[in-house]
Amino acid sequence: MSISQEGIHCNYLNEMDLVWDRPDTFTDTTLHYCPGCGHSVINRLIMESVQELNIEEKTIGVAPVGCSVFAYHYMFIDMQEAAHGRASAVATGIKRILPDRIVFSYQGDGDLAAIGTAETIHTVNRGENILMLFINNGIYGMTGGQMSPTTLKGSITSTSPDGRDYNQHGYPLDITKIIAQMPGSAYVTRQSVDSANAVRKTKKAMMKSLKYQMDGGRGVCFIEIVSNCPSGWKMTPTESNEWLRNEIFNHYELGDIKQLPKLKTNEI
Amino acid sequence: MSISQEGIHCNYLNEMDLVWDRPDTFTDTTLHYCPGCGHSVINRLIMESVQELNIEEKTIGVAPVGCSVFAYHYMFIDMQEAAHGRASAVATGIKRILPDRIVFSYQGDGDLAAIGTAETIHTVNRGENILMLFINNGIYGMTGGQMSPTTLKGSITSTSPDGRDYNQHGYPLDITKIIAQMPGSAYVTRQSVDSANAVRKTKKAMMKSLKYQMDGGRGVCFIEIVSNCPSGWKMTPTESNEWLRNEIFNHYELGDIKQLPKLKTNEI
Amino acid sequence: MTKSSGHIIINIQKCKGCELCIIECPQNGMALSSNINQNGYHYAYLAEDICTGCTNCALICPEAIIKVYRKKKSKILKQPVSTL
Amino acid sequence: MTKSSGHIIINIQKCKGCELCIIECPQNGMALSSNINQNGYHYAYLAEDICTGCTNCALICPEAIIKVYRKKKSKILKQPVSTL
Amino acid sequence: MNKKILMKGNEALAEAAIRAGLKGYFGYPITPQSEILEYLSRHLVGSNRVFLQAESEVAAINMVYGAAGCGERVMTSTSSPGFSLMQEGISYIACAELPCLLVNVVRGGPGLGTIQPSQGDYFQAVKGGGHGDYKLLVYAPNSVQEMADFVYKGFDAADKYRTPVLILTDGALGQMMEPVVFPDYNPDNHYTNHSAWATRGKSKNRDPNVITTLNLEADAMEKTNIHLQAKYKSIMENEVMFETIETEDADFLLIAFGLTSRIAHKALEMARENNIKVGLLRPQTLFPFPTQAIAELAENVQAILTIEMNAGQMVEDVRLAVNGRTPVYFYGRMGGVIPQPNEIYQKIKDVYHSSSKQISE
Amino acid sequence: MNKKILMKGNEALAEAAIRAGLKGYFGYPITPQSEILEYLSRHLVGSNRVFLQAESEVAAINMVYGAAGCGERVMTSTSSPGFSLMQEGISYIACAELPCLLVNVVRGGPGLGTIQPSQGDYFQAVKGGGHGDYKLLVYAPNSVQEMADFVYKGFDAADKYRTPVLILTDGALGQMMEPVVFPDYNPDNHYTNHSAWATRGKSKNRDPNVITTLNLEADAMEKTNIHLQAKYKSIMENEVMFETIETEDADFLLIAFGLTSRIAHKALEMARENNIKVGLLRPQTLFPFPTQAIAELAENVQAILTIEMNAGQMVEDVRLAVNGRTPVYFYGRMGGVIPQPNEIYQKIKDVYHSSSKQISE
Amino acid sequence: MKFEIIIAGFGGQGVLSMGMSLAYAAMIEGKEVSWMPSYGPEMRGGTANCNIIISSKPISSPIINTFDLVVALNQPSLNKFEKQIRDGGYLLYEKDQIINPPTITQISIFGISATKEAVKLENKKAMNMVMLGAVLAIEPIVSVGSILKALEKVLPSRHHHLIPLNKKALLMGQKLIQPFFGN
Amino acid sequence: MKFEIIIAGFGGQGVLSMGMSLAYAAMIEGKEVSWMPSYGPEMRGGTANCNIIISSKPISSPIINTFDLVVALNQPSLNKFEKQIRDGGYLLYEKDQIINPPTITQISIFGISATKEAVKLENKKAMNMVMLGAVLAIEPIVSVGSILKALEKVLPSRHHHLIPLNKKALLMGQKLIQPFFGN
Ligand SMILES: Cc1ncc(C[n+]2csc(CCOP(=O)(O)OP(=O)(O)O)c2C)c(N)n1
Ligand SMILES: Cc1ncc(C[n+]2csc(CCOP(=O)(O)OP(=O)(O)O)c2C)c(N)n1
Ligand code: SF4
Ligand code: SF4
Ligand code: SF4
Ligand code: SF4
Ligand code: SF4
Ligand code: SF4
Ligand SMILES: [Mg+2]
Ligand SMILES: [Mg+2]
Repeated sequence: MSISQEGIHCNYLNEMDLVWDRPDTFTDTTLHYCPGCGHSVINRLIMESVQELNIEEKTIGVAPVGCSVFAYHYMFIDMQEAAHGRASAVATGIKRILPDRIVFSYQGDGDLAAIGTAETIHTVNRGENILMLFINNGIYGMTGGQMSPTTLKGSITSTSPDGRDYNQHGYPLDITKIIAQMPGSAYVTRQSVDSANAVRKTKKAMMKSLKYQMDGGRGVCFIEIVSNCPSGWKMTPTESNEWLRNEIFNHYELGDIKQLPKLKTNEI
Repeated sequence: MSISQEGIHCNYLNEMDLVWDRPDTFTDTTLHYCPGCGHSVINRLIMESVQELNIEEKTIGVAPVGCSVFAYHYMFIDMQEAAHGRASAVATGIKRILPDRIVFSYQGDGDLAAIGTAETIHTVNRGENILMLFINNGIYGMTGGQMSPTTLKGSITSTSPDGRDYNQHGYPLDITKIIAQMPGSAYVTRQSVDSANAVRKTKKAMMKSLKYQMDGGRGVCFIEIVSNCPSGWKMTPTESNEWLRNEIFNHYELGDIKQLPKLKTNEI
Repeated sequence: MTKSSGHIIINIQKCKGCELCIIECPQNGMALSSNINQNGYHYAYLAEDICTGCTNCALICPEAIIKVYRKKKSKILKQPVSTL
Repeated sequence: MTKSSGHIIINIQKCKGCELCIIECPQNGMALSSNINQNGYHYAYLAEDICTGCTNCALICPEAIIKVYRKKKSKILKQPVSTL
Repeated sequence: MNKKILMKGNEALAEAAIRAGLKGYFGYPITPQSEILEYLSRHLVGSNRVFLQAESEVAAINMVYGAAGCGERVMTSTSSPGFSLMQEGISYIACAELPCLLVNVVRGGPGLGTIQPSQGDYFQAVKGGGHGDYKLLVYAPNSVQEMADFVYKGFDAADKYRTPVLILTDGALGQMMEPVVFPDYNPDNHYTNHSAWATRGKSKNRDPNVITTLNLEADAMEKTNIHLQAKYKSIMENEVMFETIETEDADFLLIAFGLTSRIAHKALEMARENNIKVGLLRPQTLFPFPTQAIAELAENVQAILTIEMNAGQMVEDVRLAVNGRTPVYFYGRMGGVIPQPNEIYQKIKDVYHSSSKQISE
Repeated sequence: MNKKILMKGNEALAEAAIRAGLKGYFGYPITPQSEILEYLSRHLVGSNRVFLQAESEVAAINMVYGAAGCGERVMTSTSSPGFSLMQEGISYIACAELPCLLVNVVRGGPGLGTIQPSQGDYFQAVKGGGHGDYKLLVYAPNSVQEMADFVYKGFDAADKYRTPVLILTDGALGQMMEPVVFPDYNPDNHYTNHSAWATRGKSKNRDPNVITTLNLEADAMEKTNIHLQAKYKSIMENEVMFETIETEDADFLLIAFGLTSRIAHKALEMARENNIKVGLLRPQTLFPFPTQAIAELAENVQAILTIEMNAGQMVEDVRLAVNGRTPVYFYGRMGGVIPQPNEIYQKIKDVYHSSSKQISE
Repeated sequence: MKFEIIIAGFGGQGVLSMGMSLAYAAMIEGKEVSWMPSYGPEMRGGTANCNIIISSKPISSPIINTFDLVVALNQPSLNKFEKQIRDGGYLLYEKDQIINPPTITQISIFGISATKEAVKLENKKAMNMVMLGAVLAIEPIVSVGSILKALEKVLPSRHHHLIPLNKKALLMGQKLIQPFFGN
Repeated sequence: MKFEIIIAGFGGQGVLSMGMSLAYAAMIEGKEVSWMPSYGPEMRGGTANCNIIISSKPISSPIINTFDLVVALNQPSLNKFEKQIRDGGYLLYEKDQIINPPTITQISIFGISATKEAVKLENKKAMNMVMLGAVLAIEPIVSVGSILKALEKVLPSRHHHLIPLNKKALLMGQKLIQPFFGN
């Protein structure tokens, strides 16, 4: 019964170059993420970057609970699963013990900007030499779509049934801006993965950050990726990406917020 | 044996006005603070302000553990003693339940800027209608002089025996600056109590903040008071105040950081 | 039998039918099948022979299940190819 | 017997001898006693009859134990006096 | 008569809290209890009622501290990892004697574990948990109906003893729907005026009220502890609740609480059908524990089998109650697995035969 | 012979940790254990050794998780309220089977309490604490010498069983100075190569190592639990440590741990002088508990008196061990108060007379 | 009398409310009921299920591993639950969502095109009611009337105007089963 | 033999190191010792104390409430501890720090001006060693020689050059006690 292809067929594949394929460091396991979820893309991008830089053997990833809790099923490297909110503390423990390894954390907005706020701020304040990936989908995806600190005004979630209201729930927390102004951050950027071009830019930011860490650069590299949650937002994947472009990016503007300092030893 | 006075004596006291005396809301109990400690002055100032505004009966204070843990012995108002770091969460609980009461928290730098960082950021982010007093003496006074997040570079403490070093310990955390940039804060100022004039200014800031809250103003009023810890710093009180002026204020510049918004209903 | 300069192969059993590739294809060459795969998802496929091998669809595909081929011979690249 | 326009009274048994008032007196009128109080602290006192009642010493005193008097009659103020 | 409604355990609990006069809820999402938050975010509205999603469980429990210190009915709810994070705050609340309702919808641990139902937090709820000597009054419902009923009981007891009360339940009871009837309950008739000690602003005719847990002098701190222990003693004397099923003629006793007790009940039926005279005792309060009742039953049964969804926790309290009077056996499943009636029945048969052998030997 | 040095308990513990090959310390100040931090901030220096003052106890325990996951010898220390905050992290560490050393220098609780010595965290250490079924291997020193000795034992056991080990001590033992001798110990001879499971970077010839505590499927999570329980069983079989004093001819048995055992010892001397044949059993490990030894002694004594600085916690484990064989009494002081030898002696006399009356009746 | 059933499918297919309607109807008819959803990270992957127990006696465990009837609305659900049907039990599935039809024996199997029927009723969402009608045709656990009463409770009042449509769907479902018995 | 002593005063008066020197010396002489400081928020208020137990047998409780000897270096310490001296015990205090001298009986009382003597030695900080000399004159628990050996351990090596000065202070303290026994 197994259908293998539909549509255009090509007999000349051997005359063509394979110019894109799933990276080896990204396992064959079927991703558990919902259809169209940005997590999948970001999971892959960090593995692509690790592989291109040839650091699979020295990279340790940390993912806490959140939709990406199973990231270690897909990332073919050593990984630690952290308690909710504590990924950056766990990453600190690893990096301090093994300073020549490359360490990254992978955290959601509930994780990094709510329960883990203290760990986030202090990891940055200490200037730990790690990469922090911040997947901001403005919602608690894992637990079924509750309001998060980054949820925008008016958004209806399962715990803000009448929409987020500044008086009751407070303001969308711009943790990335806070991090950018702290001396412990080396590089702070806000990216997305809602289009192929955005994907390219995000990967570039990851490559830059990892290289910086490989070269012994000091301080946290921080990449926020403003992403979607089709299930939590109750939208189709396509709608969710449009919503990102039409609403969310107006509030969370994309682009570099703090430029990577040039390393004296080694220009990246 | 009891000596009662020494030096100049005055027979005409009845022809004079008593122009300054200990406020009634500030109990007669001998303060447990070390000689010359700024906590004593700040404890008194907030009680002076409460008394002048005639809000003793509707003010509830929250002080967590830290040298000021006994503040409730001196402040003749209803008070709650909070767990380390959680004063602003406790204050939130109170203010939300009793929105017409005047609520303030009184927190040290270890409390507000280390263990309580998440609570601090989110209390401000929610724009709770409270006054937060932040007594920044750059050290853990209560526990015997350990390094705090606000300790300056090079400072020797009992856990930074070779002085604070950015590589190992990170940077002095400017939490007040962070708070000022958040929309949930209404008024943010940095003051001190190292001179009579500074004391006057600090009190003015307290009065302003309390009036704003009385008038239903929205958002956190945040007063950092850069203060001394003669014992922890291993200095005389006089030396400690000079150290403040010569070293600390250069890093933590005094003055208003965010102006109080004018209330539409009622000009303060 | 393709005449165009590029081609893609989708592991359709793993497709979740999110349609992001379809939106992202600058050639508008892709479409969603009316059939479903073993997981019950309608899957994407290359519907028109106009692929240029631009990799957009592969980059956006959350499931990382699109292989992209390009005709013009380039020097052999190690896998995976940098997208920088 | 004071001739000056102000005067202070210190609750010396509660003084901790921190000397902050002494530093803060614009008239340089205060000094630290060579005697100690019941808690073993050398205490501050008004040493010279030049007090103006400026309240500086009272404001800085951590123990809040300095009463300040001023000669020039003012309207009666409720306690405590605003320092604004 | 009040209507039967089909409701989720979590929602029935939340609805009961509202009907019991809940003034403030502070909590944080976690499966399998998020419906409590979600329900209250929709329905705990109106003047002077507060629903607040905190930034963490640590913040939530400390908001409860502040709010309970104002003398109003307040609560939080969470599941296992979140309950661990609350332990410091709970120790503070118990020491400061603040009435409030806590809910732990337990899931399989340790660590992140599963989100499936478990009773692995019994010890944490009943013995350890936070630092120092304190107790929570712990109710263990076994149906959606009791998820609601124990909320009323809980608030009333919290008020009466000025103590935090815990409802220890599990993911299955929280998630499942069953019919529930809400009793008539007018919170005004249960109102306890806490203004004598609560911090609501110091009125002219009294000294300040202070909520604190600090006593630097050990002697004073011991007094606080003696006071707390006396309170716990009075709770032990007055608040024990349990249910017995067919214990009159039983020569074999099952003991189980919460969800497990329902499965044990089924096993009991299977055993009775096969002429094994099994009875069931179900503690409805875990602290205070029905020690006396168990001690008495222990005199008349050949053996006791305790069934839990953990590695054996309540069984220690059973053994302490039995104090050697009769053998106590244990059967448990862990990590989110729910024992099946036939497993328990099998275990009953095993133990029954070996224990009657023992006795005849 | 190694030199006798006069040292604080906290400092002796810290020094022993360094000599045991400590690679990383993560902690937060709190009285009465801050000397551990302070000592290590001065002495845990040099390449590949990390001293880090964390922003909180929650951060500290999670840094320990990360660092222990790299397979190195790491530790944290705190006192009661801080230990409560660590409970979630400890549950994770136990579940992920990460070897590490935890230290709780207990003070009087609950809440903020006092900073005076206490044993009020026994339950938290031995039973409850965090969520789910897990155990810590718990050592209870009673002298500055043991504060050092148990660090070596602790690290070795942590490595051997891949489990978190707790030293449960108190403010008095932490603060006091006594002579201490550091044994010869070369960490290299004790080195356990953890690279088979630790996350140190995936070498070519193996699959990734993953540190996790998650198992969404209840069946898988139960397997994790069964594995943990088997480990705890093996610990119970192999690691029990206790000391007995004059138990051979005793017809009255004292049981006490830590600081209390020293005071009980003094009371024992007073009783012996007055011809009451008292013996003392001191558990040096609290989990595993010397159940067997107590059960055996219980056969031969008229009564047992348990002494603790709490409201009665270890006494439950004593009762479980005794299982009704002989009466078990309890004497405790709370909130930071240390019982005096003569109080205990008085209690011995009271119980002794009433229990010998009982027996003669 | 005791009937244990599981309904499983994608998140958007109305799995949970289908189960709820059934449970509510049984409660209205005076039976003991319990309804237990799969819970937790059900969002990811998009699958959902719930089991319902309907009994004349109090219900012990609300979580069950074998069923009298499995309703599978997609392929993964069918794969997962088909083996948990008791001998003599039933499997009902949405035909057009399934490419690998069931292979097990010892049970009765019903495949129907409920979605297509719902589309005919001009409301694709009514698919779950078509399936529920089919359930009642297989085993008349409750009456259609009770389901309609239950819908008044389960549906928010802004959707009450859809009840007539749902009734049609229920009847349609019942009809789709008739041919199986006709054989 | 067992001797229990508490030393109490302001933070800066060298209370803790005085006790430590005594304890170390006793250990050197082969005795069992324990030293226990007041701990915790001792900073605030500026008072500090430590108790030392010296015994020929193992020491049970390191925390004690009654003492053979109280050394009070300021008024609050004297007020706090004078009542905890055993009958027949001793009270030693720094005379110039005390305005309300002790009133209790049943014990022997020694007030000396140790600070003044230390000032004469041109090191005010040596006051604690003057007091320690006095202690040894009251009860020769350990020898001055052992104290000097102990100081080599207790003092950081950069302060070892002060040992001769400390020796002078110790001897001075012993001398100050002589008149009391002369009576
Ligand atoms: C201590 C604790 N509290 C709560 C939870 C429940 N929980 C799991 S993930 C999560 C938040 C998920 O949101 P986010 O971090 O934004 O990740 P996303 O799923 O959106 O990617 C929560 C609250 C938990 N596992 N542990
Ligand atoms: C959970 C917890 N951790 C640690 C402590 C110990 N502790 C008490 S106060 C304090 C910090 C004091 O510093 P700060 O907040 O700056 O106040 P200060 O004493 O300097 O005024 C600490 C760490 C505690 N009581 N509770
Ligand atoms: S719930 Fe949201 S964030 Fe989580 S996998 Fe689904 S779409 Fe992604
Ligand atoms: S320790 Fe420092 S902050 Fe605390 S009371 Fe003394 S001087 Fe003030
Ligand atoms: S490679 Fe480019 S052109 Fe070809 S199908 Fe994909 S997106 Fe379209
Ligand atoms: S992007 Fe991938 S998963 Fe989505 S429709 Fe295209 S091929 Fe399928
Ligand atoms: S009131 Fe002013 S002038 Fe008078 S003593 Fe005080 S500071 Fe000096
Ligand atoms: S400021 Fe106050 S405490 Fe300090 S010396 Fe002057 S009077 Fe005394
Ligand atoms: Mg999110
Ligand atoms: Mg401070």
